[in-house]
Amino acid sequence: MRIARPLRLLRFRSGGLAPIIVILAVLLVLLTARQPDFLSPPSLMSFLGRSAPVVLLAAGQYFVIVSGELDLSVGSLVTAQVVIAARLIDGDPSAGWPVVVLLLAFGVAVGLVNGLVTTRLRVPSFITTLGMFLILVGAVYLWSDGAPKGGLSEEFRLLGRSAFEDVPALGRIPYALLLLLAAAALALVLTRSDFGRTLVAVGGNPRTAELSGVRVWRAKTLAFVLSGLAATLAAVLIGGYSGVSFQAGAGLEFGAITAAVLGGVALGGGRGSAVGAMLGALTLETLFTLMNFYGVSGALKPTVQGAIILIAVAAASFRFPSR
Amino acid sequence: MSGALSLPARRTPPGVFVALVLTLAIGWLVVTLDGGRLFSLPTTVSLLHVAAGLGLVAVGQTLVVVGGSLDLSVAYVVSLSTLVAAETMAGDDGALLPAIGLTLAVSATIGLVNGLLVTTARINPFIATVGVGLLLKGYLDNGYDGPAGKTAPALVQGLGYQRIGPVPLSFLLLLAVAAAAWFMLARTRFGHHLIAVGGDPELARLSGVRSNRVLVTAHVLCALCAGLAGVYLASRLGAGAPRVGTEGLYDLESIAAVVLGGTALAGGRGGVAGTVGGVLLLASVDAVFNQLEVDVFFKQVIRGVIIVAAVAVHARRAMRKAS
Amino acid sequence: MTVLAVSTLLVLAGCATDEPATGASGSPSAGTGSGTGSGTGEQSKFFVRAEYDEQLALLDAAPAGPAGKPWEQALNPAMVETAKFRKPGPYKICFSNAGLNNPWRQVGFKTMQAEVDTHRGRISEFVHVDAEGKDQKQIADINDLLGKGCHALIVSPNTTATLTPAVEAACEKGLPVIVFDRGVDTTCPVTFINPIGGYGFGHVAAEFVTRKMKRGGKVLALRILPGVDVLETRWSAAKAAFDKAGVDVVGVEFTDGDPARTKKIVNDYIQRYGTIDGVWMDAGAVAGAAVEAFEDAGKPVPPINGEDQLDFLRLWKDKKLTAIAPTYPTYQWRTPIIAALKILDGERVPNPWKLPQPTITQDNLDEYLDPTMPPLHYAMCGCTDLPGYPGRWK
Amino acid sequence: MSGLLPSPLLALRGIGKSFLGVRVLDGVDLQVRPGEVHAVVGENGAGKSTLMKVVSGVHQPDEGTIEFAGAPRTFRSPREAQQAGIGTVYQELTLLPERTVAENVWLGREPLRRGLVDRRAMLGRTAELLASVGEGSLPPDTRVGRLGVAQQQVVEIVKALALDARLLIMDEPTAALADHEVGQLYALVRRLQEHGMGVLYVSHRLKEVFALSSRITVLKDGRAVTTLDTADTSADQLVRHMVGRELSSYYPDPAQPQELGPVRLTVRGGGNRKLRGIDLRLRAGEVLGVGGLQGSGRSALARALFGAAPFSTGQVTVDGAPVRLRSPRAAIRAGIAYVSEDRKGEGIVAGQSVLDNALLAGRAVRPGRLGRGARTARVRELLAAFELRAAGENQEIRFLSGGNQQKVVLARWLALAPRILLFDEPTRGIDVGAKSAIHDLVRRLARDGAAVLMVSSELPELLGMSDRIIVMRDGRIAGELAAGATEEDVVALAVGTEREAAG
Repeated sequence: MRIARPLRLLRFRSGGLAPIIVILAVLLVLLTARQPDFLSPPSLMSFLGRSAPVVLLAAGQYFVIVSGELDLSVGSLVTAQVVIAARLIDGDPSAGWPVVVLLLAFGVAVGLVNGLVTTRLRVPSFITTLGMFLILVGAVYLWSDGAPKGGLSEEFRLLGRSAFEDVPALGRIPYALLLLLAAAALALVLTRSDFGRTLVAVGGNPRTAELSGVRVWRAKTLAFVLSGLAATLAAVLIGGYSGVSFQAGAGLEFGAITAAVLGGVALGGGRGSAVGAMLGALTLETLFTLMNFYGVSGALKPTVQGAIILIAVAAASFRFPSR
Repeated sequence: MSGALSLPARRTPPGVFVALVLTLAIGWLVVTLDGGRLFSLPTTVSLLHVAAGLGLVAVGQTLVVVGGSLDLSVAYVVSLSTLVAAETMAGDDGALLPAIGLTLAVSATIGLVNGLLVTTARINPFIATVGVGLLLKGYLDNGYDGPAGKTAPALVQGLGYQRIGPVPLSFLLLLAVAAAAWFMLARTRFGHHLIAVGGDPELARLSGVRSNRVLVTAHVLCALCAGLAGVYLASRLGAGAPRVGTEGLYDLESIAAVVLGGTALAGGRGGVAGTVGGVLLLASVDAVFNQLEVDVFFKQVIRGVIIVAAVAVHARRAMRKAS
Repeated sequence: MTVLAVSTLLVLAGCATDEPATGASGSPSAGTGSGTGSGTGEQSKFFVRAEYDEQLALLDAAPAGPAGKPWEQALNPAMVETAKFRKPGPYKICFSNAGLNNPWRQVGFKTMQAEVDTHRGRISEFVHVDAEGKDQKQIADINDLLGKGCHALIVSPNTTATLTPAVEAACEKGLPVIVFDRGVDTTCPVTFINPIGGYGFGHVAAEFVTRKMKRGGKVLALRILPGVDVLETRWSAAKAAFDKAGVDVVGVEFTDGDPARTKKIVNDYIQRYGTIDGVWMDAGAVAGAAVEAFEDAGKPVPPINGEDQLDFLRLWKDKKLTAIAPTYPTYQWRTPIIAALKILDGERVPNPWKLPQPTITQDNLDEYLDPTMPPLHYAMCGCTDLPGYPGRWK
Repeated sequence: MSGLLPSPLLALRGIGKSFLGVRVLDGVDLQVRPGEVHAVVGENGAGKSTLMKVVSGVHQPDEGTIEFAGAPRTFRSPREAQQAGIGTVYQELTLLPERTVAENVWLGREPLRRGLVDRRAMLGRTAELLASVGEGSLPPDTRVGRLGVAQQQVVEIVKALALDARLLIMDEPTAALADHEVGQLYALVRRLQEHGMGVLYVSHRLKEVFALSSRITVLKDGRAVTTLDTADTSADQLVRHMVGRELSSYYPDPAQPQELGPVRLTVRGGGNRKLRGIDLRLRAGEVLGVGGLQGSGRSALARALFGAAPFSTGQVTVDGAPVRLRSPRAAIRAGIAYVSEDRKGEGIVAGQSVLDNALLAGRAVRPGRLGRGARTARVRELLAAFELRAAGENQEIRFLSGGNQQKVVLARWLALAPRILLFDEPTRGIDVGAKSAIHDLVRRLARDGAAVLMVSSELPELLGMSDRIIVMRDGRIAGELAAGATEEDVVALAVGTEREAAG
């Protein structure tokens, strides 16, 4: 089975990895055609490093989507986390780690609320997390009345900004990339674990799962918690990469969801893979870079992005008819 | 047979109206204690104007949601419509009707595209409409660097500012459109089929309903409503505004209004009356907080809470009846 | 340069007063698609040559009014009668605000509130309604305020063209209307208050970058988002300047004010062109991110402009950047209150009330750089003498 | 032989259909005459349902011709088939719980007046139709969600009748019905027959087939093996044609007294919204049958014992120790397993692999414990023991036949070695061959010391399998019968002396 699974992902119909790999490959070819040195270790490394947050979010979103739900609050959570971090740290180097722990706790808390409201109060997750989105944004503005206060310490920002310098062959390896790899590995382990498989069942047919002894509410809530944690890590990286700002997380939720769907994760649950979701995110980031290199006018970028997404998803859904 | 013994045959009146009355009552009390007047003429007029804009969009949104779909591109359709209308009119009353016609034609076309993507191309409505939204965003960002065109004065005086007592013409328009939509759902084949498709597309198909055609029509109607909202805003603003739709958060707010009105996000259950109630509720909350000069961000938090709470109540009722 | 400026000033001084309301906006019809230059693309529909020349002239004009209090000064003032608005105090002053959705407006509004506090005796009530950046809400808000028996109405429009009808409606009510920041397409308000404006900002920055940058260098222009008139004018002026100097603008990108996005864009441009020799920005929000992008890429930071936000000023000093910070001063939020009181006293006020728009340069950097204030505070707030400083702004 | 008779209503010639390269139908010929009830029988996966879907326009045949009312036809959609006069009653109920009876009946062809839906006509005609099938008491503006399964079934049929169909396709119409309700259905079908309507009748229940049909076509592996005149055919012959072997005895021997072990499960005064005053004892080694009409509380009892719709009152003990079965999880922990009557909705996760489905419960209840390897191995053994027919353990379960899906569900439970098993209609929609396999399995489990409670609406199964039978009525245990009871005994208890309407 351990060997069978990746094969299956390619062989079986929906949620396969084949389409996203193809798309990503095509984009990379186009990219290198325009910018031959893009795939050279240093630039590739920094590309992967800066893409880490979005990929993390996509992985987190995978767990929520595959369990049949949706998390629209991650973007606002990222913003909230960055702003909170800035205010708590306020340039104090020593505050770094304690604050990170605190952020993780907050991320878990938000995930818990999302999960419990969705599962216990039976509020569609679209609404739950939309509400959470409004609440978080509002609260964070309220708390810092309109402008982020304090600032992040260089120490805190290391994780998102710095790298192991002069590594043989690769040149530099961003810490962000390492964190990403660790998280990705963890996500993979999770998807193959009992929990991971059960979660898919929950998304596929909650009734059956319930009657087989699965605590559906618990599984889904855990999924939201994972998403919250992913958002927190993303926030730490983004804050590190580019500092504090209310824009830090703007629109990331749509990015993450789109990435997951691009990667073959079926909205509605029960199908898809974390790997797919992460590749989807990487694809979107590649597209973004591609447009910079091809000098697509800033204003036209959304159009290109939208077109690519529609075409890709349509193509996928044609090759893999979804029931 | 999950549904066995659930809700009674008679539709229960949407609880949203109860909430609306309570909000207004409490709001009136608080505002009065605060030394203000909630139902002063200007305040009422403002309230109804806010409701009219959102309402037109939300009524359209109701149709797609009842059909089990979703339209997140409405915000951009609204913006585009204001521009098409205002630019075609160019301040000339003669061009009024052609302009409105063109506007509606354009928005209908967008709706058609949405519908086809969702049905024929089998793209999940969330992704499909977000994608189309991006296409439009690009067009707007690229083509417009600010308000353009000039609305025909007749329209401004009429739809924009004309009112009968405290009731603006635009609100009457909303009521008319809502009534039409209600009538459509209750008394036309299309309506019956739409609800069926929302309840179970395959089942509808087996019963000989042309599911795709129905859903496409719903999307066209939704876009038309957004187009109308655009015309109204153009009449209000005296010009076309490329960002008015997104500034107004019409995409998410309309969905919020729909679910506040008790329409199931999953489709197959709900109605326009509730939506209008939901819109009025949101508008009233706005008005009350305006009178109290409550901080916007706090207001946003409250909104988030209200939306989630309201839907939780709906879910609770449904559950109690189901179990 | 100055000669030309002065002469144009003389020519334009007169007609400048006739069309005040078209302040920072201008109407689309007036758009003149002046020649497209290297990579800068089409000229904005909002570019109004007359406006442009006028503002450039004002840059060198000498302000009238109390020294050291730029928020009470005016450039080439043309006074208007306000006797008919004289009323006994205390007053109820109402303010329809476009929004508080960015640090600039936050700092500004705090400044305005502080200004109100200094007149507690004369202002009995100050009503503030926030339109949350929604045109249609602001229209409703204004209409709503008209029913509250305000003695004066201050409006900071969310969008120029679209708010015009509402403001006209307000004027018809007979109460004094004061517009600031963005203008409206009508002359009915008693006065329109704003600093020199976007053209000046954009021009100063572009002119600086062009001058400091190595000949024939590549410039990257970073904009927040399209469709905001204030920002559009800044860019169109910069474009004009760059085109005139034949500067090679390799890219014009929108950052949505998102630092991460900004770093990625700058990063990619550095990689694509090997090096970028100058960075122009229409707002300071992401200046820090842009600078970092160069550092992270191990490149020297080229001549760059920011705004008077402290994080940038700090960066500028610490990293010893070649930089300049044109401003769109937040002290303009004090003026409407002052104007309102003058008008209600029947005193004459300038219309348009053009406030000076200082630029922070290497020479005067230190006097604006207050290390104790938060990073997103605007140095040009003119608020140091107001009650509650600095606590209120922290 | 049928060639001599007047032109057939429906004539299929050489119908062939494949899915993903798998040949599901292969050169099927079949004729239905006006006023004929033509039964189609065959094991699951024989292609019955596919054939019906071809006729009703859901699928289009790859080859062959459909002739209806003398003219060759091609139905590109159910709508076209309906317009031609072919109505269908599907295996699963196809009604919208949120909509009224009338709205469901007329869905897709609502009567119009001046372009608008004519509410009055809709309700009126629905009432007539309901009356014509002896359900006049059922108000047409009731929301279907409030109806019991049997009534929903009636609505299904009325829905098909509303087409003035000339051919009615009934795919397992009695699947959801209790035996006495089946009686009503017979009467209904005969009435249709008299009106010269042709009926294409698919069923696993040979009893019905013999009771209703004039001819029987046997499908096997997508081919029409033969068409027999019901009159001169015996059950054994038919079964032989279907499975290609003689069926010795339908049911395994009941338990001998000495095989009965200690009491595993007791309920005292159990009750909830659907049940009242339930007292029962379940011994190791016995199969306790539960009979009763649809909605009498049969299934409710099983679900209560499994914690899916828990008892709100009363005490339950397992092996003497009091337990609180508040959730399926709790029940499973107490060693109870439950096989639902609704396999599609509650038994499988359609999109997951056979293995994932079989491992579901184990993963949920005993994660980590008895190492994953061992757990998987155990499940593999079971699947092998059941001779599961699948393309591999990684095939998605939705591609399996009903019988094989049921085997996977059983494997899921047996992997947990439960001591108490609750079966709700374990053989619903399962072909004769797999049926007896499952019967044997149930009995074997009992022999191995499990206590089995089996709900069945099929009287022969109930009587044949049970060591003891309790009959439910109105949420109560109406009475208990020892082995050897007759169908009449059961029905008497189920219906009660005073004959109430079903429901």
